[in-house]
Amino acid sequence: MAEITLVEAVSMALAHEIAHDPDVVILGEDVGINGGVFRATAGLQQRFGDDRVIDTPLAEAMIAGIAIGMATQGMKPVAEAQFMGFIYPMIDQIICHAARLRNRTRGRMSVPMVLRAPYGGGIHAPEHHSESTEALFAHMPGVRVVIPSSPSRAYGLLLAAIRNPDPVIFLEPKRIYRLYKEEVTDDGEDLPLDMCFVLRDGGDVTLVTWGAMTKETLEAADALTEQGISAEVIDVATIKPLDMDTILESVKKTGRCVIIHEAARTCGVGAEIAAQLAEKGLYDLHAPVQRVTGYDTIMPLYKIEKKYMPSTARILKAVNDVMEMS
Amino acid sequence: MAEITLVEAVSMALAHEIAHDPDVVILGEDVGINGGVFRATAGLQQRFGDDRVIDTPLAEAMIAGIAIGMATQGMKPVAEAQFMGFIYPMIDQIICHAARLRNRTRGRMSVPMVLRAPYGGGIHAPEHHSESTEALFAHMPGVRVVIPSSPSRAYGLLLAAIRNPDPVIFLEPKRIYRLYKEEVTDDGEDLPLDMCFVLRDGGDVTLVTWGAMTKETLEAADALTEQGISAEVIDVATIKPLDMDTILESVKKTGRCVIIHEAARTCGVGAEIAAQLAEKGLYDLHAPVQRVTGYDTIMPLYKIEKKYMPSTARILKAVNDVMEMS
Amino acid sequence: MKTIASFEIKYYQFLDEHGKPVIENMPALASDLDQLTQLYKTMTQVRIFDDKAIKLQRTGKLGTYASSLGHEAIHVGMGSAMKHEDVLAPMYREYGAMMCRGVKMSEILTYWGGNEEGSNFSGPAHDYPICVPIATQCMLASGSAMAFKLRKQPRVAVTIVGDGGSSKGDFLEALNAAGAWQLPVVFVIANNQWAISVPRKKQSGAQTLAQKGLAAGLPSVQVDGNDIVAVRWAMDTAIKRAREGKGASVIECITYRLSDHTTADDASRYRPTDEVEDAWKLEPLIRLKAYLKDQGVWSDDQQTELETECASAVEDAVTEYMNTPIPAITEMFDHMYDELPHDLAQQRAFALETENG
Amino acid sequence: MKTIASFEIKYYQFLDEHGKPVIENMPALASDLDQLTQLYKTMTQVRIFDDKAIKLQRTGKLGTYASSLGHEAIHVGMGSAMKHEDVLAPMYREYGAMMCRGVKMSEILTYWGGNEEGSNFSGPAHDYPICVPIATQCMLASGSAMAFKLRKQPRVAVTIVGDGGSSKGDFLEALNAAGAWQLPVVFVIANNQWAISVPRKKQSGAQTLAQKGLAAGLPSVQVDGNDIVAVRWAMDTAIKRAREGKGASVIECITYRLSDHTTADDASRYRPTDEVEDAWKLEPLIRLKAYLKDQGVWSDDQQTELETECASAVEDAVTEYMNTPIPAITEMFDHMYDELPHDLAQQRAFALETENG
Ligand SMILES: Cc1ncc(C[n+]2csc(CCOP(=O)(O)OP(=O)(O)O)c2C)c(N)n1
Ligand SMILES: Cc1ncc(C[n+]2csc(CCOP(=O)(O)OP(=O)(O)O)c2C)c(N)n1
Ligand SMILES: [Mg+2]
Ligand SMILES: [Mg+2]
Repeated sequence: MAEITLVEAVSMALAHEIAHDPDVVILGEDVGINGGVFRATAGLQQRFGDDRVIDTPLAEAMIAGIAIGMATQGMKPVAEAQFMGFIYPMIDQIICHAARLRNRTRGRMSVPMVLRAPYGGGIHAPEHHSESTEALFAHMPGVRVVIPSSPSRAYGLLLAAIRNPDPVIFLEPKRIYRLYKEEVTDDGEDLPLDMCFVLRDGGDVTLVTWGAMTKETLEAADALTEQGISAEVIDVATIKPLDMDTILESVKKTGRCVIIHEAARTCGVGAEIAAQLAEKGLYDLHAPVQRVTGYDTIMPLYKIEKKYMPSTARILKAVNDVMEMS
Repeated sequence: MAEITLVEAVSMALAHEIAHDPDVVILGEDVGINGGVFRATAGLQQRFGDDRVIDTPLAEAMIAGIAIGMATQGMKPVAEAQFMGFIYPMIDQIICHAARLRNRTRGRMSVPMVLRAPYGGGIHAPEHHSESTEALFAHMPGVRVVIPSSPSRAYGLLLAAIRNPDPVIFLEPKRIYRLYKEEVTDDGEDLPLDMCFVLRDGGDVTLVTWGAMTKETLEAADALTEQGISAEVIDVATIKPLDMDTILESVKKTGRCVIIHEAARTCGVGAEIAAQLAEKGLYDLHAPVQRVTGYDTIMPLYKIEKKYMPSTARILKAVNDVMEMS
Repeated sequence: MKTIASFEIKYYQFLDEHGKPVIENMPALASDLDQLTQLYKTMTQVRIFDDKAIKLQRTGKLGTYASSLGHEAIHVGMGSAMKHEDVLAPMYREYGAMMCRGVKMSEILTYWGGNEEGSNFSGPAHDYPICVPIATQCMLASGSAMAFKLRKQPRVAVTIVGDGGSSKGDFLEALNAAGAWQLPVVFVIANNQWAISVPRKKQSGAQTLAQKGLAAGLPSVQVDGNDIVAVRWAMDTAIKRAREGKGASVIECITYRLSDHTTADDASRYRPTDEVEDAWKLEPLIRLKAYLKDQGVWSDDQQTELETECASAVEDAVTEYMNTPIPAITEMFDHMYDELPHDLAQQRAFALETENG
Repeated sequence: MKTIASFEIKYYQFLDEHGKPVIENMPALASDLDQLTQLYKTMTQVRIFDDKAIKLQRTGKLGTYASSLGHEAIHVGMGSAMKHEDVLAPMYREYGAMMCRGVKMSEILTYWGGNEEGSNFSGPAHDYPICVPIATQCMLASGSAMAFKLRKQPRVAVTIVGDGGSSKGDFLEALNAAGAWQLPVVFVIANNQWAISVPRKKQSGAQTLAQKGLAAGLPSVQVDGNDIVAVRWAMDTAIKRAREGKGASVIECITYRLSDHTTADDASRYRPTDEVEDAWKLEPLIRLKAYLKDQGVWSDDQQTELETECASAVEDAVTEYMNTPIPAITEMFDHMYDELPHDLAQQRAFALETENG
């Protein structure tokens, strides 16, 4: 039992699976001796060899394609996009093959791969290093999309992702990679890939979020407690498939819902959640749904990136708005 | 004044602009002597020369990149993805450069390009030829997304797209390329790029759709008239930016909304519309919003592709459902 | 100034258009008349199949179909050079290769008949199905080869792109990966001079397409793709090299797309008929038959008999195809994931409920 | 079997590491001592700027920064060979090139200081800003060149990728486009041996990176990227060729990334210090200074004076940078589109309203 950060939990899960399953292989740019630009694969090549932890040439489409090729031949590659901003050349291979080969062959082939990428802003990184485009993947039939928000969930969800026989896009909220430590046992226990996590129970309003925004959302929940408002906080965690039942149940209880995400607003995952509330939870809603999101702009360079990101204050404002309405 | 089909209206707009603006250039696979696989550029190379209508090597990322390069140097390229299923290698250049160069340079550079692609299913085409992934583009800050649904709107919207100083993704509903003819005057009049079209007025329910699904939606509206239900039909047309005002106004009147699209359901553009209804139209809604959409599956090969597509019957069922609820 | 690297692209042809040997020291295959006869039979089978498929399409019994007419030496050359445990990553018209691998003609028809079941075929379970997005299959081949290399299996991946596909980043990145990791993969370029309406010379300023392999440090050759002896010689050499752990190769096969691009295309719009007529003189069956006749192992009677046999096999395939049941609506959902997620399960139930209006 | 194409990659060096001419017939630039002195001054300016930028980063006054240390001959060689009307499509560390084009040091700092205003620079309005996604800029260069060609303008696009970037499809597709259309573009490969922690030999099985140009049928050479005479010679040749309508070229410049990849990187984790020490012996300033001294046009006094001048110019740039106002929140919205769409206008209003909590 060790106190570890989220990024260390990622490493721990990778090490666990690579040690226990000879089919698991890690590949990506700088994942080897350098241990990844965020140290997520630190020490793994040294420990498991360079045929298990493989530095690739610089070509993202190729990384995805090679991983899919390996996966269809029975291996379980865990590929890395160095930043989510560099994941786009992989989309073609993901849509055309990772997401389709099982269906295309009526189950004869499958693509048990994971594509990991650090995502999100707020770390003063250069352009293209702050993307939150999980919604693009959530719209792709045939993949799963998972975003952990704590060390223990990172560990359990990543294990599940690697073990899952279908392609999983595993997005790591790099802003909270080292935010805090948590005790995580390296027991090989995975977590379900189709369930939200209720991080805090509450009766007045439901706050739905994922990834690094859990930080501001929990902070907002704390502040609300002081105002006498009891907020239920849900970490969606498995963006696709989406566990709407848990969210609907919560809204049934609270009658109010604020959805928080860092991604651009239009057609973000928040839209899908709000849409399902309008479809299945309409009669439970006592107030309009609110989304607190990034703007439909390019994440600014770091001087004002903070102004792009949904803040605790913006969450509080939205909650106060919905509390006033009825 | 000629009666022309939607695809002919596309050709007419292209010809008009190429004749009137020396900066306009068409490029893509088979757009030249072959006139495009759907004949959208038929005769244009013969008429305007092969330095205005340019066959490219087979490389979609390159087509996008070349177009962006040309656009930033002041030309107005109209690039074609032969089918939307082959647009994905272009996404990286679209996100990284087309959508960003203006903002990145604080307006010093701009990317006045159009990316045309035939989209949608229902024509018994091979795999990857039936995609409806407009939502991916709707989530990208910095681009516009436009989908015409009639010959005259195709003409006016395409002119506007070419003239617009920012990148426009122009998706053509190929299932209705030749569905019917309409009188379209080649008068060079463009249409606004931020407005829905109300195709039919009605007071009982609002049907929101775009592209080829306008066909089934209008059919449903006809059938509803016979049932004594008066449906307002809105063609969104400009997916991004979305003209929510028109939709909200309609729902204020009708109290009911059914959104119809061919794309996969989860995180489709329908989600954004439903979400905004949950945010801004909640108190107007007399019944839950309903989405009639493609499934979160791969569009099947043609033997059963019809079963994937939202049918008039499915639209009617959804409308009847919301009419029953209150 | 010094020269630090030099390269040559060599061209190989063994049987000329009349089936005459062009050199004295012919490859071993030229004297293995049993095998050559067998290859000829397969090529003929493919040709007769192809002809039938086009007729089925014209009469509304098949969807859009991509003909393999003229490519038989390349496809059969590729497929016949492989072992069962090797992997084929085809594009969309390599029926000859697929048939060598055990895919049934009825399965190919089922695929083009708009039914995914056609890709759940009788060929090796590890072979890739038909791939529509150009050149993306090259990545799958390099990825498979990576798996073989890591597992130290003496297996080889074989893939193919067209002259058009050779312009695409996927092909070029896959080559680079194969070179960087010395992967057991063979890249065949079927240069049939056209990518739909775009002629070879517009695809690239490269004198040969073979030289694309040089960018990745791969041995690269050009062969007469209408000469199966040349195709097989190059394939055998490249596969051996790959199997021995010496890495990847590129083989550009020169041929001609004798048909329209697909049944949805009308090539007369963009290419001169005399070019097509000239190309017919070079096509691969004529010369192989002439060679076999010259060698005294083939006769007109045998030809007639073969054609009858092939036609009857095709008829059986058509019957089987026509009897293939239309997929149930549930098929759309049931192969999306190993385990159907709850949201999709709801959609499946809804689809079943509403499928008839 | 016949040879149908043959290629050579030649290597050019004119000044050795000690600044001694390696051949007798040196390029004209070697005797243009005024210009060489000017180039040396610019290279020195870049080096001193670079050093300061890293210090600013270390003291929290600048964000992540990508050093150009060791690349000065390539960058200044590129930039100085271009005309104003040409177009530069850089990657992210070509300050030497950008400065030759008129971009101010303060603007480069503003960019790395997290402010887009740095890309609204004093260089030509048609030049591209810094490009982070590897190799994507190559497409922009080919696209610009396409515009020049269509408009029959005698203008040239110049772009650069690293050894890492040369593996990427974007680069390879851009080369192919340039070859297919014979575009006026020059592709420079800055082979500095490392792509972050991935060494050159893992990027590709190709003996040289120059030969990637062969895949596109382009004239391709390798030069000593620490020898500005060689870089300029190759650039001048390639630009002339392009300007005359003869098409594109590839120039691989061999150098070494003397610094960490960026200030966010720690290269000691993955590469041996003696390799770096060896590379220092080859760096581009030493040899050019030695040559100028040998030619009697440079002295230690001039060196001291130059360093003082450069340092003071850098100080001015830093002051200007530090005084650059922080962008208003509205800047985030106002350059997204030519005309702010209504939905974004609402978001803008909301952002203004809520920006302070
Ligand atoms: C990525 C992609 N772009 C476009 C297409 C449409 N398309 C199908 S085949 C083809 C031409 C292919 O030419 P080539 O690679 O030479 O192969 P051939 O058909 O001649 O065998 C095109 C453009 C596609 N299938 N995939
Ligand atoms: C498409 C893409 N993938 C990954 C990265 C992250 N990254 C930044 S620089 C770099 C290495 C580049 O190496 P090279 O091309 O040799 O250029 P150098 O930095 O050595 O000048 C990587 C992987 C990126 N910026 N873009
Ligand atoms: Mg071809
Ligand atoms: Mg490098």
